[in-house]
Amino acid sequence: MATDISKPDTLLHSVDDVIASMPARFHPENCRDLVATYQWKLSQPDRTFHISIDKGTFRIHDGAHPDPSVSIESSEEVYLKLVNGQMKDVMAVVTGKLRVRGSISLAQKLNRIFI
Amino acid sequence: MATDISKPDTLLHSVDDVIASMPARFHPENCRDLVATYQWKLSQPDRTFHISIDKGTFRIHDGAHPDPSVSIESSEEVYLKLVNGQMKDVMAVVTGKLRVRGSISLAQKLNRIFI
Amino acid sequence: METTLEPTLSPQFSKLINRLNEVSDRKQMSVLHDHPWDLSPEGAWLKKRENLSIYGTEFYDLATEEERRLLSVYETGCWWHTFVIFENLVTEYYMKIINHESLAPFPAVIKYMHHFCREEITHALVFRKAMKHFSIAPFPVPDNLKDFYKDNAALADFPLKAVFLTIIIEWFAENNAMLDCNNDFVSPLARAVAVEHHKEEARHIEWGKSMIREFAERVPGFLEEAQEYTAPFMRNLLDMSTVNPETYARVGFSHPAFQDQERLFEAALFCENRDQINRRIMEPLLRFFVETTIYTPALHELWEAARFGPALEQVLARHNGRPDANDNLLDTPV
Amino acid sequence: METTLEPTLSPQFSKLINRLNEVSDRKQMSVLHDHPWDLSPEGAWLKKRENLSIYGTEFYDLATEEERRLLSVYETGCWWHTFVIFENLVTEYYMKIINHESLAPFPAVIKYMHHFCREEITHALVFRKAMKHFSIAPFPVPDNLKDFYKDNAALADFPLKAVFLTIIIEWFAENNAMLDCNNDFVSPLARAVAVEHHKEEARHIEWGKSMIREFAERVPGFLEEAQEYTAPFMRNLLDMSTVNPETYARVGFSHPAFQDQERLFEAALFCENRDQINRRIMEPLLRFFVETTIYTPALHELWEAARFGPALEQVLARHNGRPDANDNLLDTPV
Repeated sequence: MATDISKPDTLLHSVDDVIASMPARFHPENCRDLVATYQWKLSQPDRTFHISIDKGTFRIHDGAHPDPSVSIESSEEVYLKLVNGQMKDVMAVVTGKLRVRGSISLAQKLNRIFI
Repeated sequence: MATDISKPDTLLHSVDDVIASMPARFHPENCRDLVATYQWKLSQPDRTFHISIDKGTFRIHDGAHPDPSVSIESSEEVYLKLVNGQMKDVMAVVTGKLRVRGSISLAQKLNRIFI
Repeated sequence: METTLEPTLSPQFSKLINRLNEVSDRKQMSVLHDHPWDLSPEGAWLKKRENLSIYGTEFYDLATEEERRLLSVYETGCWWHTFVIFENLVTEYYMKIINHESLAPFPAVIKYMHHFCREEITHALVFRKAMKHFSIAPFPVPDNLKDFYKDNAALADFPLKAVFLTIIIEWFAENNAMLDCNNDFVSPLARAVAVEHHKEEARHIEWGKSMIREFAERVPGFLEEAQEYTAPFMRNLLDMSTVNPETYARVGFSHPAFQDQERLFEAALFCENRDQINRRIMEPLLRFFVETTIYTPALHELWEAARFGPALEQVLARHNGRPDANDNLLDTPV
Repeated sequence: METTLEPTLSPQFSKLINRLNEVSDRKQMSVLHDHPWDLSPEGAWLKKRENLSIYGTEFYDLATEEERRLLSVYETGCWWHTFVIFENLVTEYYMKIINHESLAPFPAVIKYMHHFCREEITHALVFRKAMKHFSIAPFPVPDNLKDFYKDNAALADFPLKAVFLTIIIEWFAENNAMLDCNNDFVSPLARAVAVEHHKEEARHIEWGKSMIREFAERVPGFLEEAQEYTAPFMRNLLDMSTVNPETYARVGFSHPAFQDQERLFEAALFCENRDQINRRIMEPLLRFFVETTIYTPALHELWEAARFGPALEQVLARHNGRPDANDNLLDTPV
C-alpha cells in the first residue's frame, strides 16, 4: 500500500491544511499520462472530497465522485496521523482503520503524485 | 412467448404499414400501470425502432434505445409473417428466427397492448 | 427484488437442509467410477424411440432406422449440453449469492449451496465426458433459451430469480431425462448418466421447492412476478427442448420431406405423442405451481395462452388443496 | 484487457492440462473420509508455536500458554476462513469465465476449470467443517483484503486478473499453511486439512502458473499491469494475513500490554521471526515473478516500497535465468 500523502515539514492540523498543502506537493512529472480520480471519504466528522488527475494537472473537488478510480476511507484523525507521518499506512490498513477501494495499481501511484 | 402483434384484417406489406396500424390497435386499458420500452431490431433490410409505453400512452421512435425492457430481433420477412398471422411465434422462436431479449414478463404483456 | 430472508428458518426447512447436507456429505458422484464408461458407443440408442421428437408424426415413418438412432443420440446429446450450460450458469449465480453474504446467518443453507454447486459442476463434467464418449460435438444452445435464463435470472446482485428459474429448469429437465431413458432399449451408459444425475438432482429439486416456498412467503414481489412469467417461460423451455434445428441438421435426414423445416417442427411440437409426454413432464410442476399459487386463477389466461390450459384443468380437477408428498418423477422406473 | 487467447495452446500447456485433468478425474477429496474427524478438539494446537504471529516478540512471553494455544486456534481458523472467502470468490469468477465462452475452443481447459471449481468448493466445505469442529465462529475477513481482490479481480466480463490474483493468493496461502503445520505438536486433524488441501491445491498452482505465463505472453497489457500492482498486492496479503485485530480480541489476552494494539501489531509485523517466515513463503513466488518478468528491475522501486527489497536481492543473486523445477513448497515435510 502506498496511499499516504508523505510527511510534510510542519504538522498539518486539519483537512483544510492538507488540501491547502497539495499544490506545493504536486509532482506533475509523475502523472503525465494519468487520468484518474482519487476520492477521500473521511468520517468523524464526515468530509468527502476528490481529486481529478488529468495528464499532469489536478483539480480538487468537494463532495463524492460517482465512480472514483480509488476511494480511500478513514476517520479524519487517522487521515491526519497518516499525513503527518505519525502512523504507518501498513498499520492503518491491517488494523482496519484505513480502507482502500478500487484499482491497487492506481492507489499505489498516489504517493508519487503528492510527495 | 407472446411477442407477435396479432392478425390484422388486411395484410400489412411493410414495416411502415405495421407502424401505421399501431395507433388503431393500441389498448391503453391494458397498460395503465406500465412503463416500459419495447424495441424491434429487424434485419434484411436493417431497421430498428422502439416504442415507449408510459401508463396508457405510447410513442414510436426510430433507432435504438440504450436499454430497452424487451428487444425483439428477427428478419423483416419473419416479422411481417408474424404480424400477418402467416407464422406462429412459437415456430419462429424454436427455429431461431425470432429472438427475444429482456424481461419475459414484459415481453408477454405486448400482445395485450397491441391487439 | 433485492432482499434478504429474515434470519429464521422454518423447522421443516431446517430439517430438510440438514438431511440434504448429510446425504451430500456422505457420497459424491465420481467422474470416474459411477458410470460404465467401458461400454462401446457403437450403435447405441440414447433415448427410447417413443420419445424421439418425430415419433408419432409422419416424419418418423420417413426416417431410416439409422437416422432414428442418430436422432436419439443427438437429441440426448443436445439435452446433455443444455444441462451443462445451465449448470454452469446456476453455479455462477449461486456462488454469487454465497459471496453476497446475505445468507451468512444460515450456515446450513450456505453449506447446501456449496454441495449444490459442487454437484452441478460434477454433473457438467460427466455430461461433457458422455458427449465425448459418444462423439457428440457441443451444440449451440438455442439463443432464446439461454437469453431467457440469463436476462431473467442474472439481473440482481442477489439473484433470487436464478434460484427459481433454475429449479424449474432442473426439475423439468430431470423429468424429461428420466422419461427418455426408462427402457431397456437405451444404452446402459445413457441410463446411468440419467440415473446418477437424478440421485443428486432429486435433492436439488427438493431444496429448490423449499426455497421457492420460502421466497413466495417472505420476499415482497417475488410471487407476483413469478405468477406472470412462469407460464411463458415454461412454454419456451418445453418447445425449445423438444425441437432444435441443429439436431435435425446433424442427423441429415435423406428424405426430401425433411427439407420443409416448418412442417417438421410443427408436426413434432403439436403431435399427440408430444402432448402426452409434455403432460407427464409438466404434471408435477403444475401441481407445485397450483399449491404455491404461482398459478392463480386470476391469471389463467396466461397459462391458456401458453397452451397449458387442458393440462392445468386436469391437475386442478385432481388437486384438493394438499400438496403431493412425492411430486417429482422419483418413482419412474429406470 | 478483455480478450481471448488465440485458439492454440502450447504443447507443454496441453500436456500439463491433460495430466492435471487425469489426476483430478481419478480422485476427488471426500468431505467425509479424508480427514480424522473423530479427533477431539480439546486442547489442540492448530499451528506450531514458532509460527504464531507473536512468536519472537515480547508479547509471546507476556501471553499464557493457554492464550498461545488459543492464538494458534484462532490464527489458523482465521486462515481457514480466509481460504473459504477466496475460494468462493474465485469459483464465481471462474464460472463466469466458463460462461463467457471465450475459452470454448479449449475443452481441456474448460474441463480443468470445472475440476478446479469443484475442488475449491470441496475445500470450502472442508474448511467450514474444520472450523465447526474446533468451535471457531466465522471471522469478519478484513475488508481491505477482500476489497483488493474484488475490486481488482472482478472488473471485467472475462476477469483474467482473477486468475492471476487467485493463483497468487492460493500459492502464498498454501506455502503459509504448510509451514504452519509441519510439526508433531500440531493437531493431526489440522495437518490433514492442510495436507489434503495441498494435494489438490498444488495442481491449481501448477495450472495457474502456466496460465499466467500464457497471459503474460499473449494478452496485451496483462504483464504491464501485473508489474505495477503485484508488489503492493503481495504486501497487503502478507501483512493482513499475519495479524488480525479480531483474532487477538478473541483470545482475550490478560496482560495489559496487549491493550496497546499498535505496538502489538508493529511487533508482530516487523519482528525477525516473521521476516524469516515471510521470506520462506515468498521465495518461490519471487522466483516466479523474476522468471516471468512480473518483477522488472525498471520498477524495482515498487518492490522496495513494498518491503520486498532484501528478499528480492537474495532471489536475484541466486537466479540464473532458469526457472526452478519445483517452485512451490511441495517438499515441505509434514
